[in-house]
Formats: sequence, structure tokens, C-alpha cells
Amino acid sequence: MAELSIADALKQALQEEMRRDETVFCLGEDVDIKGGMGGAFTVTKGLLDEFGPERVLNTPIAEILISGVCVGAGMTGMRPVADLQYGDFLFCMMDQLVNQAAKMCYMSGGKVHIPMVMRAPCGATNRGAQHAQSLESYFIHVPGLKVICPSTPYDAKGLMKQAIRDDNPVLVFEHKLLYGGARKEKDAIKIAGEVPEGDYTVEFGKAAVRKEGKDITIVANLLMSYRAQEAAKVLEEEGISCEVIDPRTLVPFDYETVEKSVKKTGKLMIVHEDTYTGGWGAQVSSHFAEHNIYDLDAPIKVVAAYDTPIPFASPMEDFVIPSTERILEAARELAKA
Amino acid sequence: MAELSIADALKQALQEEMRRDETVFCLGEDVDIKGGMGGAFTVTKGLLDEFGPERVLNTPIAEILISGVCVGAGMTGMRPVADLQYGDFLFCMMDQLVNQAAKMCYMSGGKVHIPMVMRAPCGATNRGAQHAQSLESYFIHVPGLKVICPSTPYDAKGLMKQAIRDDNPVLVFEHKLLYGGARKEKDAIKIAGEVPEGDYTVEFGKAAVRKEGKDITIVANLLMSYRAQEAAKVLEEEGISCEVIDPRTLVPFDYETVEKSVKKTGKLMIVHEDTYTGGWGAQVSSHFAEHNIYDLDAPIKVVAAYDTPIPFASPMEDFVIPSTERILEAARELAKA
Amino acid sequence: MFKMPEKERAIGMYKKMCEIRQYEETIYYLFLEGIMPGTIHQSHGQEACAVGMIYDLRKEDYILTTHRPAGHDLAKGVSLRSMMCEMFGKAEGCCKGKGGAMHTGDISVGAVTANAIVGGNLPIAAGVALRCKMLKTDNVAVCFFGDGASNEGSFHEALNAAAVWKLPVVYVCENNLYSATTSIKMTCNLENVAADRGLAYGIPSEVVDGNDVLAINEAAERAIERARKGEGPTILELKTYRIGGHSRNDACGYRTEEEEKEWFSRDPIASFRARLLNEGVASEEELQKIEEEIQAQIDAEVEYAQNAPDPEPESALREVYWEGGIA
Amino acid sequence: MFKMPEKERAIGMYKKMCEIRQYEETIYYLFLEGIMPGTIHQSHGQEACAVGMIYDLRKEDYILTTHRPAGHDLAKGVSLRSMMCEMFGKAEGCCKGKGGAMHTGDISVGAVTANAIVGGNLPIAAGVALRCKMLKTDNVAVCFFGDGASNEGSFHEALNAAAVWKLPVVYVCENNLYSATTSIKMTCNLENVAADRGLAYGIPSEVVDGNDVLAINEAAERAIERARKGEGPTILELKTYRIGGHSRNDACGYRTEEEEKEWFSRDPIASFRARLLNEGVASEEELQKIEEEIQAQIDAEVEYAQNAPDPEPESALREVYWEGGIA
Ligand SMILES: Cc1ncc(C[n+]2csc(CCOP(=O)(O)OP(=O)(O)O)c2C)c(N)n1
Ligand SMILES: Cc1ncc(C[n+]2csc(CCOP(=O)(O)OP(=O)(O)O)c2C)c(N)n1
Ligand SMILES: [Mg+2]
Ligand SMILES: [Mg+2]
Repeated sequence: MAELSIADALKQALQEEMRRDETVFCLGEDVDIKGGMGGAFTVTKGLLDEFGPERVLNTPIAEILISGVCVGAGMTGMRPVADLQYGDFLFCMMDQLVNQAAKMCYMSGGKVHIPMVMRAPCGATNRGAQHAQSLESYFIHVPGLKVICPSTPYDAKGLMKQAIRDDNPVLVFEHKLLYGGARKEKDAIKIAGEVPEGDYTVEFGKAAVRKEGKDITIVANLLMSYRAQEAAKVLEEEGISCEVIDPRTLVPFDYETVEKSVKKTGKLMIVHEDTYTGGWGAQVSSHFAEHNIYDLDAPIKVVAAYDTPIPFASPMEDFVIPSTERILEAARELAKA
Repeated sequence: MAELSIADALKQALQEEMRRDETVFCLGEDVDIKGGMGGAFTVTKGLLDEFGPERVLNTPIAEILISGVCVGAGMTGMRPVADLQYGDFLFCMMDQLVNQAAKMCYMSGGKVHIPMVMRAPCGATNRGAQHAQSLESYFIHVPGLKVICPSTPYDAKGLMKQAIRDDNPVLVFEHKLLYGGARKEKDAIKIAGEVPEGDYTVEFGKAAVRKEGKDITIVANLLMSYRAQEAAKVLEEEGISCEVIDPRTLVPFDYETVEKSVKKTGKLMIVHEDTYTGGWGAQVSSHFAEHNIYDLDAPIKVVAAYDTPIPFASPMEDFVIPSTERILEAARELAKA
Repeated sequence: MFKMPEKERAIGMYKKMCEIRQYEETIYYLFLEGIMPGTIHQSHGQEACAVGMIYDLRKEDYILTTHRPAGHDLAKGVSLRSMMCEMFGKAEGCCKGKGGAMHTGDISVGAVTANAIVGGNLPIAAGVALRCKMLKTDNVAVCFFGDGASNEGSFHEALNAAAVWKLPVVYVCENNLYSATTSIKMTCNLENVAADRGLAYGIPSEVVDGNDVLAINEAAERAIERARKGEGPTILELKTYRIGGHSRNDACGYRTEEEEKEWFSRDPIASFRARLLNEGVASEEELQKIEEEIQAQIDAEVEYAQNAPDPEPESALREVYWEGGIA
Repeated sequence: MFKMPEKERAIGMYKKMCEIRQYEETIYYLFLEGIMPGTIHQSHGQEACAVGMIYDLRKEDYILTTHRPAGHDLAKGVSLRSMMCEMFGKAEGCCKGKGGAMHTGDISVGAVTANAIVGGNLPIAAGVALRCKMLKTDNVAVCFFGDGASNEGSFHEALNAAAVWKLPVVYVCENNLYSATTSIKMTCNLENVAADRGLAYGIPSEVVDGNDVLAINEAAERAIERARKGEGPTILELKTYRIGGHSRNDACGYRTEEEEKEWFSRDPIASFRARLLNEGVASEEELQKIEEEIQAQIDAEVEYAQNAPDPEPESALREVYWEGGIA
């Protein structure tokens, strides 16, 4: 087994799937130009050499086109995998995602189906409001889409392969600070993890318990799953035992694993980088407020980015995005409640 | 005071504001063509005659353009009011709404501001999945936008005038079955209400208590506020007293009024036509699960459209959208809890 | 005048146009009577476009249509029964009652689920054509859209990419002069809203009489041939006119009587019928028989659909994700 | 060769181009040294476009720019200090540190907050121009965009409406041959990606040497005049070339040495400088003095900005909604 970054794990998934299945192909702006970067974050670099320009399409800057091509090719037997450079541009293709990709199977009475993967880098990295968003929450609200957010190299490869094989549209949120690719980001987290070569998949709808604990259940994804683990370490020393759960996929969502944990801890906290109001944390919270309120010994906390666009300057960006410190404070409060 | 439909109350608001302020103008596809309908639902019919083609712009079918024009004109001193025909087309202008209109004030350091009103008819009316959505929940998640949903003629006029005068982008969700305009819709609710002529506004962030009660708090907007009131009537006879609150505006949201009610009833239920997962009901629920859990005597219920695209055929459409019957059942369950 | 084809072919086209006309007229009355649910955007008056373009397509070719899909769907071979059942929201509808009038289609005959987002089908057509090319088939995609749709950003993005990638797609603008109630002259400075834009992408285009099924069929042949041979996309702009309103409720108050008269005098079915008679291709009796048979068939399908079972309410919860259908 | 203007004007243009060049180069080194946060898309090499287009605009006219905004902003009069402070994310930045390198601007001098969504500014420019028209001013909007942006749907929607409504806007494509790492030849079949599309909207267009500030300035005059007189929009396509990479990190591995050499030999500042000297407009000493003064000023602003106070973290919570700023 090799130690791979998430960027390379994703690439390996793409390579293996493209070798395995001729209907899989990649597209996107600057997805692989000789001398270029391979998307914005190196994931697709090198694919052109192996698979040629017929299966690695460098597109015009045209997000409606990119998404529309996925819908059209997907519904007629292909498995397109598109790279979006920055997830923020999802809004430029929102109609194709929400009105077309997500609804076509249903509207056709289940006759048509659309395998397609839309890869959306997310997270705040000192680039300003239009290149910084965490956007998962918009898409968990769209029946017909699946939404995943791998945070380890192992998951990245396994979930990506699963996404490519899924017969429905899948949005993949990849965090810029977790890629660990050749493109260096300030504040990036160094994670290289063991990634088996060859075939394996990670099932959708199965959360990963990143750390076991008995006092507080913390559900956190992507970058926040690392901050939550960091906080949990500190809290452990303070005598507060946190169970950290990484949902890995938001649609489908593994309520069961979280429920089991909540029944044990009686306390639930959700942490995400997406903004607070109407975030996916609210959905998880509301689920437990409806189905498990009697299992709870305390208020359900949602720690999320404050309700602002993402500011550029570090002092403000760091303030808006949940820090380990903020998670710590919320957990301490919860521990007392 | 005249009895007006919501369609006419909205029209009156537009007329009065356009007379009052030269910077107010209307635009949209088919917004007012001689011999046409006046938007899809008659609201803007007749404006052309009074205000002329310079202030009533019939646009190409080009939603990026329409929204972009609002942003550009709004940031330089105008007050555009756009009609979208069907809210479902919001996705075609999503970038301009989320990345531009909502963020421009912030990104400019508060120097630029964008007064603009986007009118989005919503609700399921036997037209199929792409002309049926309730979309409020996507937009409560966008810092920088305001989101309102008038359900009575009085509110329609007052909130619309307030929206036009607001210095920020405001999305107005108008329900097709509540318009009561010249365009007849199956299952439309007949509501004509007293609407004062002349100037008045309805403040944002103030919910309306549509019916007082002491056992259960029901928060419901648009069409659902009527179904909730209908259910409340039936429940009253069963000895269950419901307080029905219409939030009227979702951003800002009047948590205070709901809180006061919940402190009295101890039971909270939210009803909306937007789909369940990640809906605005989840946000309200999560707010109370965080801030008022000790005021609650029962689980928080969210009754919403099931997580599907909206189906065409009546038996299915009626099944997916919360019916009075479904609200009744949920309330009875809650009463017992 | 375009050359009359051999009888079987000519009658085949005539039949299909009649089927569309009578289908739309029947539906119009069902709406007037309040029997049919939902809303409609009808295609009568534009039958020549559908039939001229689609008549020679193979089953393996694809069409992509709009909020006004009936003519295209029927021409591509979606069954009358499944169409009518869908209009009534029945379980046997081509979309099991889930789609409705704006989303008819049947992928098994190459009719992609119709798209009610104006311009939404244009980039999807590029994707379908890309698939045809990638899998090294010689199949093509024919994508219909309106004059109004050509002002959408999706038009621009799709046509540009189709040109750059030389996709096997024919983009067919049915220019019926109006987008809903708005004259296309109000929203575009060009005489030919789609065809005159071909230069902006490097796509050849033709303007064709959209009420002449034979003119259209010849242009279609050229464009489809080009696509099959890997020479890339073509834009065809067919000048035509709606008989009915934009949708249910529309009395066409924005059109002049003069304009209507002028266009109605060039009805695509009446004029083709006149040629069939004049040129001795068929007799009045033959044609009447055809028309009656079609009407009888349509009436039977109305009858069938009205009595067909409604979908189970709970079936609404199914097929949000794929459950293994036909494709 | 385009006519050399009188000295003051010529020197004015030269100064502005130098300011942009030296600003960008200084920032480039600050990045290399790791002193400056964020990412950058720099405009050196394209100075003639900014200065030629903007030199004669009034304060009340508007510009709309992109992810590569510095040249445009400086030319329109956004203060060097507020730009530099923004680059460092300082409270005194033109966006109070909230915007960053891709969102500089200052509406009080007509520089609309820059837009990092490719093509996003084009319909907004139509709105700004509509406002200028509705309020019966004779002001104009000048909207900059890249070759890549012209493939976006927003381009199509905006230009079509600008034409139909005869808006006072100039759409300026800085065609620098690449969109990020992709050659425009890969994504568009046209020689002139923006100008050749004018016909698709009925908008007149010109192709101009984007490295010749005087050529651009003359074309600008014609287009702006047209706009002010209510005759509608113009497309200008300026052929130019980036000196640096697309953004931080980009070593331009996709460009050939030959191509770079050829373009660099036509550097807009060096060649204008040579003309100033050759035609005796200014002496070597004069120009050196100008250049040194500019560098000194920039260095001073770097110094100032580095020592300026950071924004309060909590200020991030403000100005999500308007609190009554300057506009
Ligand atoms: C994106 C989008 N915008 C607006 C509409 C509303 N709408 C439905 S049909 C129509 C007119 C379409 O005109 P055209 O493209 O000419 O087609 P036609 O109806 O004439 O066949 C409009 C504006 C829509 N369905 N989708
Ligand atoms: C909608 C959108 N898509 C993609 C990007 C990523 N991106 C940023 S700049 C750029 C290239 C732009 O090329 P061009 O328009 O030619 O401008 P240039 O960078 O050459 O000035 C791309 C693809 C973006 N910012 N916005
Ligand atoms: Mg039309
Ligand atoms: Mg470029």
C-alpha cells in the first residue's frame, strides 16, 4: 500500500475507473493541458497522456455546457466526471443540476437515469468570497442528487470510485486544504494516508467514527472533521470524551451511526464550514429534535461558519470559519449543560 | 378600503412605488405586452400603459441577463423589480443571485449596495417538476439576501413596498394558488382581503399570529398557513388548541414571536411546501433544539413536501404536498406526545 | 417547389402531420371542457417541422424537445397511448404520470424526456451527441428549440462547444415569431434569430420554410448527413407559426388578425394536402379515410386513457433515484 | 502608426502604464517572498488595454472588471494606497480587507467591485448602462472581459440585450490568447472570439492591437462617443498577452518560448517608451525620473500597507447587509 495525498487518491480512482470502463470520461476547464495544472488542484493532471483528448475534454469556460454535457452523455450511457475548479461555480450550472440532472429520472417515470459526477473543490483559502464557499447544504436539499465529502485519502479513492459507478448524479465536495497535492495552500493540513492500490469502494451512507467517546457526539465533515478531532484530543485531557463522526456522505446520510452515538452520549454537536442558517447541520439537528429528543440531555449545538460571505483577510476569514478553539468552547459548554 | 386579491395587491404596491420613486422599474419576460397576461400571473398587467416601455421592460428569455441587470442597475442607484414567471427559473440566475447580488455589498467593504426585488411565483399546480417548486430554503442559506413570502393581500402590498424600499436584494415568493388573479388555477384558495389604498408597509422580521392557541405552535407559510389554519379549526373541535404563526418573512426570521408561543405551548411544528430535507423547517427546528430545548415538551415536528421532485398527476402531487389531513395527523400525534 | 416523394413516403408524412394536428386539437377540446389537468403548450401549426425533421431519423438517433413536445414525440415514435395517458396523468403514461405535458418522451425510441426549461435541452443535446461520437456510432441528436430560446446563455455555450467538438447534432429553431407573448423582434435585432448566429460559432445554417414539410425534409437530410459523416453541427431555422395560443389561457391578443390570416393561409397540412391532391398522389377519399382513421384512433386512446388507472399516490416516492428502468 | 498626442497626454498615459506595470511587478515579488496572502491574477503586459480604454473616461462613467482587475482599477483612479492595503488584507483596503485581490474597486470613482466569476460582470454592465440611460445621463459603462469569458452564456445574454436596448456600454475583450492554461483556439472556432460575434447581436466591433495604447485610445474614443450619443454598444477586441502566469503558481508551461519571445518583443510599455524617445516627446532622463518616482511611491505604499492595522476579526460580521456606505 502506498501513502497518497487526497489529490493523488482521487486521481488513482479516476485512472482505475477509466481503465475499467470505457464509458467513463473526464471534462472541465483546464482539466489537463500540457504544461497546465490538471484542474485547479492537480487531480486530473496526467490523464490526457494516458487516455487522450477523446476521453479528457478541456472545455470552454461554460458551466451550463459542462453540466449539460454530463446530463446528456450520462442519460445515454456514458459516465462523465466533471471538474469544476472551484465549487463556487456550481451556481453557474445550477439549473442543469437541480432542474435537469436531479429531476430527469423522476420526470421520465424512472426510465432515464443519469450517472454523472461533479467534482467541486470547496473551503475557504484566502481567495475571497467567490472562491471560498462550502456548498454542501444547497445540494442536500435537492431530491435526486447524492452529495459526498471525502476527507481522507482512503475515502477519497473509495468514494470516488463508488460515485463513478453510481447510476445517479453525485456531487463530490473536495476540500482545498485537504488535497495535499502539488499545489501548496497556506494552512493546508498534511494528510497522507494508506491507500490500497486496485479496486475497492466505500459505500455511500456509512459514516466513519473517527474517534470513540462517551460524553459528546460531534458530527463534522471535511476540514472540520480534523478540527473536531483536534478539539477532541484537547478535551480528552480535560476529562471530556468526544465521539467524532465523519458522515463522509451527506446524501445518503447515516443517521443510524449518529443515533447510536447519541443514545450513548446524550449530547450532539454538528460542525461544518458551510454557513450556519439553513446549513446541513440544521437538518441533522432537526432530525434528532424530531426522532430522538428523549435521548438528548442537552441542547443540540451547531457550530458553523457565521452567516457572512467569506471575507478575504486572514483575521476575518479565521474568525468566520469554525476554529478548533470555537469547537472546544462549544463542547465545553455542552459538557456542562 | 378595497377588497383585493394578492395579485392586485402586489400590482398596487408596484404602481404606488413606481409613482413615488422614479428609480423603481419593472422587468421580466412577458412582463407586460399588450394583449398578454402581465407576467405569468397578471401581477404586472397594465403597468406598461401607465409607465411606458422605459420603465416596464419586456426582456429576452435570458435569466442571467435579467438578474445581472438588477445587480448593475441596483448598485448604481435604481430599484429594479423583476418578475420571474416561475420561481423554478431562479436556478438559471443562481450565480447572479448568490455570487453577485448577495456578496457585492460585503465584498466591497460595505460601499456598494444592491436594492433589487426578484419576484418568484412558487408552489405546485399540476404543471410538473420544473414549474412547481417551493424554493425558499435555498435562499435562506445565502447571507446577503432577504427572503419574504406574503400570504395575504394586506401583507402582499405592505411587504412588497417594503421590499422595494429595502437597500438589499429581496426575493419574494408568491404562491400560485394564492394569487386570486384573473388566471384561474385548480385548487386555488379564494382570498380577497382588505387592502388600504395608499402608503403603508409591513416590516420585515415580524411574524403574524394567524390564530391564537395554547397547546401546539404551528409555524407555516404561504399556502401551508391556510392549511394549518384549516387544521387548527378541526383540532379546536377535538379539544386541541393550536397557535398558527405565519412568519411572513424568512430572512429576517422572527424567532421571538415563535419563542413566545413555544414557551406557552411547549410543542412546535413547522409546515412548509418546500421539500423536507434541508428545508427552512429544519433551520427553525434546529434553532429551537439549540436555544429552547428545555421549553419543549415533545419532539419538534417538520411537515413538508416529501423528498421528491414534484410529480404531475394529481393523486401523486396531492400526496407529496402536505395536506390538511397530514397536518392534522401530525398535530394529533404531537398533542399526545 | 420541393419534389414530391414517392407515394408511400408522402402519405407517411401526411399521416404523421395529421396525427399531430388531430392529437393537439383533441387535447385542446379536452382542456376547454375541463377534463384534462395541468397546462399545455401545443404544436399545431408546426407539424411540418416535427415531421420533416424526424421522418428519416433512426430509432437509435435522439431528439430533444421542449415545453411544446407533442409533435416531436409523436413523430419520433412515442406511442399515442402512452402520450395520451401521460396527459391525463395516468400510470400508463410515458412518464407514469410523473412528467406531464411538458415532459413527455420515451428514451427507448430515442425521444429524450422533454425539457420545460427554455434552452435547457441545448447543452444536453451536445452531451447526447458527444456520446454518439465517443461510442463511434453514426447516430445523431436533433435538438428543437424556439426563437425565444436562442437568446438564452445555454444556446451560446452549447452551440460553441458543438462546433469546436464537431458534434453530430442538428440544432433546429422553430421560429414561430413569438416567445410566449413577446414578439421576437422585441428581443433580438436579427432577421434570423438562430441561423444568423451560426457565424458566431462557425456553424453552417439554413433558413427554411417551416410550413413546408418537403423543404424541411430536404434540409434535414443535408444536416443529418453532415452530422453522421462527422462534419459537425448544423443550424436550421424553420419559419413557422402556432395555430393556438402559447399555452392554455392565451387568446393571442398580441398577434394581429392580419398576421394570423396570412400565416393560416399557409397551413402546413392544408397546403401539403392540396399538393397531394393536385399532383394526384392521393384521392380525396383516401385522405379522408386516413384522417378519419387517425381521429378514431385518437378518440379510442382518449377513451382508454380516461379509464386507465391513476397512479398510486405512494408511487410518488419512487424513482427519485434510479431503480433500474429501461435505459 | 497612430498619432502621438500632445505631451501632457502622452506622458499621462505612459505614467499610468508604468504605475500598473510596477505595481504588478512589485506584487509579484511580494508573493514570491511569501509576504502577500491569497492568490493573484496579474495584468502586466496588458497595461495598454486598461489605459487606452479608461484614460478619457469621466469619473461618472463606470468600469467593470474581472479577476484580473488591478490595471483597470488603477487606471480608473482607485487609489494606490487602498489597492495595496486590500492586497495585504488591511482595514484601509478599498474593500476593507473583505474583498481581496479579485474584488478590488471603488464605486466612488466609478470602479465597480471586481468580479471573479468569469463572465459575471457582463450582464451587470448591461444593468449599469441601463441605469445611465434611464437616468438620462450621458455616462457610459466600459466592461472588460477575457477571451475565455466570451464562451460563457452570460456573454450572449448580455450582448444581445445591450444591442436590443441600445445601451451605452463598451464591451472590451482583452484577448490574451489563453483562458487560464487553455489556448482560446481549443475552445472557439473564430479568429476573433468577441469581435466576430458582433454580427450575432447586431453590434459593431473592432479588432485592435492591444499592445498599442494609442490604437486602443482611438478605438475607445469612437466606441465611447457612440455610447454617449445613444447609438448603442460596441465590441472592441484587443489582442494582447500576459507577461506573467495566469495566477500565482503558473509557470506558463503551455506557452511556447517562440510565442512568448514574439509577444514580449512588442511590449506595450517598451514600445510606447521608444516612441516617446524617438519622437522627442520626452527625454530618457524625464522617463527615468517618472519611473523612479512611481517605484518610490509604490514602495512607500507597500511599506504603509504592511504596517497598516489589520481589520478586527469581528468586523467580518458587518456589512453583510448595507449599513449606509458611500453609494
Ligand atoms: C428558463 C425559462 N425561462 C422562462 C420560461 C417560461 N417560458 C416558457 S415557454 C416560453 C416562451 C418560449 O419561447 P420560444 O423559445 O420561442 O418557444 P415557443 O414557445 O414559441 O415554442 C417562456 C418564456 C421557461 N420555461 N424557462
Ligand atoms: C464562472 C467561472 N468559471 C471558471 C472560473 C475559473 N477561472 C478563473 S480565470 C479563468 C480564465 C479566464 O480566461 P479569460 O476570460 O481569457 O481571462 P484572462 O484570465 O485571460 O484574463 C478561469 C477559467 C471562474 N473564475 N469563473
Ligand atoms: Mg417561439
Ligand atoms: Mg484570456
